[in-house]
Amino acid sequence: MTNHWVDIKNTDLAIIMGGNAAEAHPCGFKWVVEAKKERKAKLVVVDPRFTRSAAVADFYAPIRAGTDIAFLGGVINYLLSNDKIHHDYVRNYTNAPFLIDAGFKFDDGLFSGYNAEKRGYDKSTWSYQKDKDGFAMVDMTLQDPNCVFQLMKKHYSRYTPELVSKTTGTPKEDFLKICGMMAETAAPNKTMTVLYALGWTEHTVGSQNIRTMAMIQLLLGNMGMAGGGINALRGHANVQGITDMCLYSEVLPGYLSAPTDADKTRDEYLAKRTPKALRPNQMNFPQNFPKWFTSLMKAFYGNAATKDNGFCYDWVPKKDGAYDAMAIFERMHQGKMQGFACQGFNPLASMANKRKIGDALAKLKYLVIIDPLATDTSEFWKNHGEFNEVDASKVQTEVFRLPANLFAEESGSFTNSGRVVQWHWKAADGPGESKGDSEIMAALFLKLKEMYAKDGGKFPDAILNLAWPYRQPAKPAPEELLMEISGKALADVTDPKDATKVLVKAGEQVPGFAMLRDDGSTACGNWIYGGSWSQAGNLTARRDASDPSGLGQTLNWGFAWPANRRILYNRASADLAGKPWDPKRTVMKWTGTAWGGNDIPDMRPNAAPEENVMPFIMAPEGVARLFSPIMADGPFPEHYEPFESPLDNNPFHPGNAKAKSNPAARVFKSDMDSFGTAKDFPYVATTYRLVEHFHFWTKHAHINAVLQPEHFVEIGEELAKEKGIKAGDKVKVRSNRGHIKAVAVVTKRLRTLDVDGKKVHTIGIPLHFGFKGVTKPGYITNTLTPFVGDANSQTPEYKAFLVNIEKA
Amino acid sequence: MALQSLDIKQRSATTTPAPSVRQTTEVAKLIDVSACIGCKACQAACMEWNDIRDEVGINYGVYDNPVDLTAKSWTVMRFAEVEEGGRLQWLIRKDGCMHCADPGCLKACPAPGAIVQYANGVVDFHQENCIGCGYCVTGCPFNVPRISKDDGKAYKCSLCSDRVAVGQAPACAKACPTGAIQYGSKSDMKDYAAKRIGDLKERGFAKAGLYDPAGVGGTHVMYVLHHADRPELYNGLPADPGISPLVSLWKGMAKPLASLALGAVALGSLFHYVMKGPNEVSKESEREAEKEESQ
Amino acid sequence: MIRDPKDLQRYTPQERANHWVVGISFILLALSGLAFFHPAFYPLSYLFGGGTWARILHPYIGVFMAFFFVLMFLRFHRLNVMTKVDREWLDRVGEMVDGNDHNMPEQGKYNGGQKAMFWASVVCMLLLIVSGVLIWRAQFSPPIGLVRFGAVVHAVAAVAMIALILIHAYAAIWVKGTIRAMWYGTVTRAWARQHHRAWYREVTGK
Amino acid sequence: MQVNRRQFFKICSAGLGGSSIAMLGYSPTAALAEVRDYKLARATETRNMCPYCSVSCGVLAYSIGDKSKNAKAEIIHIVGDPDNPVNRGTLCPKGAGLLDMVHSQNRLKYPEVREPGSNEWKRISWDEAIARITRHMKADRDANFIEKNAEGTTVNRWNTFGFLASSAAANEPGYLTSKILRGLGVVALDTQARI
Repeated sequence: MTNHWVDIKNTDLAIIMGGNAAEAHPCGFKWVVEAKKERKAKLVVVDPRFTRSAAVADFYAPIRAGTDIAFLGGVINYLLSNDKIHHDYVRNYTNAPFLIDAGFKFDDGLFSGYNAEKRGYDKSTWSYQKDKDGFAMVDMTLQDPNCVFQLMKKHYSRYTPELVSKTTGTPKEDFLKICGMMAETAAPNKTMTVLYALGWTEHTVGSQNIRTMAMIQLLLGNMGMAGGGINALRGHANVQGITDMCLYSEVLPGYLSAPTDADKTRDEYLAKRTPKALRPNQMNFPQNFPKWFTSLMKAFYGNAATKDNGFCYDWVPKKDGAYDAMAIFERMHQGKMQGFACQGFNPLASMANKRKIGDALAKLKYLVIIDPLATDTSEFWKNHGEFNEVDASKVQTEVFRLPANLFAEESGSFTNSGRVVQWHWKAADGPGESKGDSEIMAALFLKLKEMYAKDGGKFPDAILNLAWPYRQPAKPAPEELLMEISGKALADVTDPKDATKVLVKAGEQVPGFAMLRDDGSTACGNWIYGGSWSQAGNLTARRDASDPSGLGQTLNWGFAWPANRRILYNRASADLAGKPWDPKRTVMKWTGTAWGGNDIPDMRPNAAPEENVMPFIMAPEGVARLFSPIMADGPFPEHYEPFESPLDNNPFHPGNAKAKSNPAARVFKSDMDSFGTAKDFPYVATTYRLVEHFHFWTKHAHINAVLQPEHFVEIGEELAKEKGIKAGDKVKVRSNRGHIKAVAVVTKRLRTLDVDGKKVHTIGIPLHFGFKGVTKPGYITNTLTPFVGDANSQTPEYKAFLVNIEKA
Repeated sequence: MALQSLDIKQRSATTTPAPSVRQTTEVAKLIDVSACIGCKACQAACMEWNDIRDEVGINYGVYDNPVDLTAKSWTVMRFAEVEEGGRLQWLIRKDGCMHCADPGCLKACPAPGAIVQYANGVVDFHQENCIGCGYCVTGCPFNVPRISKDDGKAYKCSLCSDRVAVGQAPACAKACPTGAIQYGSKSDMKDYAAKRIGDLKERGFAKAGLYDPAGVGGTHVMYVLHHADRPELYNGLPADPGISPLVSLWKGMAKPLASLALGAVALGSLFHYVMKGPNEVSKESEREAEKEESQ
Repeated sequence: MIRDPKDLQRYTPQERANHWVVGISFILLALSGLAFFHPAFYPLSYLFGGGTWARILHPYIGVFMAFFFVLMFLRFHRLNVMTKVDREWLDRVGEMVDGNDHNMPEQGKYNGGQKAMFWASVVCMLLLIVSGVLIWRAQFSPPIGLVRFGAVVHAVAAVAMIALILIHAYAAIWVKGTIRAMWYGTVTRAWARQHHRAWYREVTGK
Repeated sequence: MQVNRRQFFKICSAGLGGSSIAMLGYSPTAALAEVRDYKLARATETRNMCPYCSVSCGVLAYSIGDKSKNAKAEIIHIVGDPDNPVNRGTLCPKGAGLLDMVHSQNRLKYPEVREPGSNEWKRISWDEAIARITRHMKADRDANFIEKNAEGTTVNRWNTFGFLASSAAANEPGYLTSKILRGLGVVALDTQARI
């Protein structure tokens, strides 16, 4: 979330699309209801299903799963052709005036530089024209045909309401009504908030779905504003924190891009990741990358990380390719993995194509499950009748199951979707012999360390020298760990302008990431959490809910990263002169000497407006990108069909088969055969959560099992009639990857859509059920889903695929 | 421990008035159906707080689960899909005890103290006094009480009388994530409802209104409805509920009249005996009989 | 026990047993039923071990009684067919109540009043059984409207029945020499001659 | 006559008489109207967070006992924290049912192993579990660790062991997991954030 949960109450219009906030995040959704009650705000829901969010919406429009870019591209076209944009904002705070390389082209669904063999783009033409100083060239009149604004206008001129309606199945008048409602928030003192979740990410165009809406928000001038922003409503309680800690292959804690084989030396590595400003006077905050990375190495390796050994740069494993979850299972399926551990993760149920996952796990030598619950994955080898048809005697994987504690049995901090880090305290011991995650990881590590110390082995250095300063080595305390994450000075940190002035004394916790240094004098486990445990103590444990601004900022409750900032890009809430666009909802303003207001400025505090330091400080441009050169599948989002589409071609590019689905999406060769066609599988399926359950956890909790006891699928009345299915019947749903059986819920809430002259039925399939749990034993929904991922994030396409249905 | 933690207004099967000199604030729960997303947090909170766990059922082809109130599910969400003018509305109503001012259950209950109405408006069942006859079910205009198969006693929403007694909101109201359940004094709830109804009218629901049916003397669980003119749209919420005339007859006039009638018969017999004397076999008859026998 | 050989046999041992089974059941039912009917009678439930036991036992006793009542009905219904003489007797019931039975028409084994009592109890019993089933929550759950109707019918029929039985019992007390018929099975010839002359003639041939 | 009258009283009035005795004081219990005791009155309150979605609602966990040495805390109630600015005491059905997650019958209570080809779990000690797992890991790592790639670049990676990390874990174990895995050279690392 660029903003935060409570801030939603400040909005004038809430759009829920690509998500179902009422159902997946009811307690956050309350702030939408609050905005409706207190601000007379409107709520609009666009979804393939009439969801629980839609139940309390002012307006609902149906959409075919996987066509959000067509819809939103149409909105962009509407805003531009009706001149409903926030001009000053667009001109000054986005890259609309930036001039793009003349070689940039878009031709029938493909951007310039496409390589069909590699399923990817050479992005060299997707770049700014630069002047002699290396700065990007701009045309502030926005008239140059090569400026982003004109290119964007041209790109989206194809997204006419007719074509949008034909592609999405959304009735044209519904589409236009929503365009009109959104357009109203182009007024400087009106904001719209966008609440999305996995309904946008879980597509082969997932990242671009979000980008399209981000562009709309920029055109309307809603970023950085109270009640605005683009808000990812994330899945797990601490998915934000774990993302920040970067438990994934391509980044190190604090989103520091991890080294690859191409980054032979530390210098090369740092040079590539330390950009130069693209416009004069910009903060270009990533220029601090070396400080963050060096401080991380000091936290990881302590005294072993020295200037002489490049702060252990070579100890950091280098990637030779993709190692995301899909890639890991593809490797496992190919027999390239020996061992695997799942910590509070149930991939058999939650990854796409369950059969492939089960087959892959069976090829492992050893599997370690660290979980509070008996997960489906932990019993992938066990025959559970029709729900998991395997022969245990043929599965040679050695499986360990280690009991972990739950939230109530440990102290520690969680980071919510609004980036607010909050501490919690242990209430009781876990059952039996269960242990905390830190303790389990420490036990594994210390045993390995002992073995390497005694017996030697491959490259023991990083293991033997991993900093382990914990008072009880077997039980690193959460307090010690958060202090390490937040960072401390190892030597006196002095003012760069005055070396005699000590800013932080050796041994003290740093007050924030600004104090981090690249000379080894600071250690910080995660720069964005810098200052969360300062000399003042554990700021995540603060519980002062006072809210003098009335905006819900509660700056003394917990700690929001970065720097306790609650609304990102908040400098953009004021005009060039520093005057708030909406004085009634002041987030940030220039007081004459400094930035002040009701948040921590996302700006150098003393950057006077005349210095022209632009609000998007994490971009070397200083402004937000309507044209993004870094996306894998195009600088402007384009509509592509889901990999399994009910249509024969992409209505936007009917003549180009290559542009039917995302030409840069992640597909493994071995999975090409696993896709089905509309001939055999005529219905669009989409998977989702229900409010009564949380993933595959609450099926183990009695109360939740009572509230939603059995697997079901939802179908519209028209399809039900065609198929002779009545509510309560058992039905069989098949995709090209397998089948499930479940109870049919027949509903008016799933409409048959008119798409490109074709009737398209949608089948909704909740995901929460499985063969382990207190709920009625059931199939795993992801038996059906395709193993194909987004071009940028590699997130699988759970939200749009093809199935067939019959009475079981 | 005090004999009672809340002032009592009425007790079942009790003919004398309860101590009623003290005036306590009437409380109410307001269910703003227009803000309800049917998430069932209220159901979960109710089970959790009241230490009841219903059986894990099955899916009946609807979202409603459990599909009806039970002795272990004191509240359930009822979902109704209503299509009007081409636009779909998903009307979701939290069903459960309405805590009527004139409670049919209490009226019907034959067991003294099994059903109590507190002065704050809460109608509570006391299972230790309940004999399990089910008359409360018969008496309820909203079909709410349920007899447990485990212990044969009647159960229903207590408005969390244990929480209310210490000044807390009922568990469902506390949990409700969208604020669709509000709790407070009945007059505050009516004010709040008026505000919500105003908002709904502005949003095009011309018939929005408060459901506080006079037929049962008003309720301490009220609804804000978008279509107050047609409460039956909300999964059969009765438009004009009241205690059934049959129940009123049975537990009203019938009781004294029948008791009197029986008393009259008994006393009538007694006085008849006293006044007319026994009907003995006459001497004549005895003689005649003897005579005839000897013939 | 030696009885007067001159006495007339009015009831067989089986008939007497059947009567008392029904009679005792009825008393238990009346006591427990009244406990639910009016708070003033609630303490009657303590005779059964408390309200819950009274609630549990009442319907089972009801079923038990219903069974034996049916037997009794089968035994006696032919004897209770109304005749012209019975109706004449009923027309003059006022005189009878007033203690003046001299002008009453000759009666068979049962007089018109007894027959009316018989049929009234049959009707009441039928209503009680059907309505009792309707309101037996522990076993049945018919539509709520029927339950409510059943509750009223059960209450009304029960009150009527209790009243009938009170009258029945009182009549037995009032008419001296009657109760022994149900204890010993016999009545004196004089009693039979006075109250049931036709029957008397029939059995004695006089 | 005498006998008959006595019988009448016995049958018709004895019952009523008996119940009069009951009415006069044989009444077994006074029918009290007492609400249930407020069950949290003496419970211990601990501030915690809901582990489900990313709203991260504040919760209060109530446990029996006062955390004294001889009292074993058992959580009896979990409810929204009214002070938390986001949820303000509310909870969704998942959060409101947290107690049943904590006490789920499917909680794991001790380490177990399923031997290759076996059809059942076998309880083992923590020591055995850690020893057996790390033996596998070390053998795997020593056999498959890549110090330098074909071009001679130091890469120090171990890509035959993969790890999916929990988004339900707190930041601290998350960070520690990240630190340990990078130290071991693990690159096949992902989290629920991806999906």
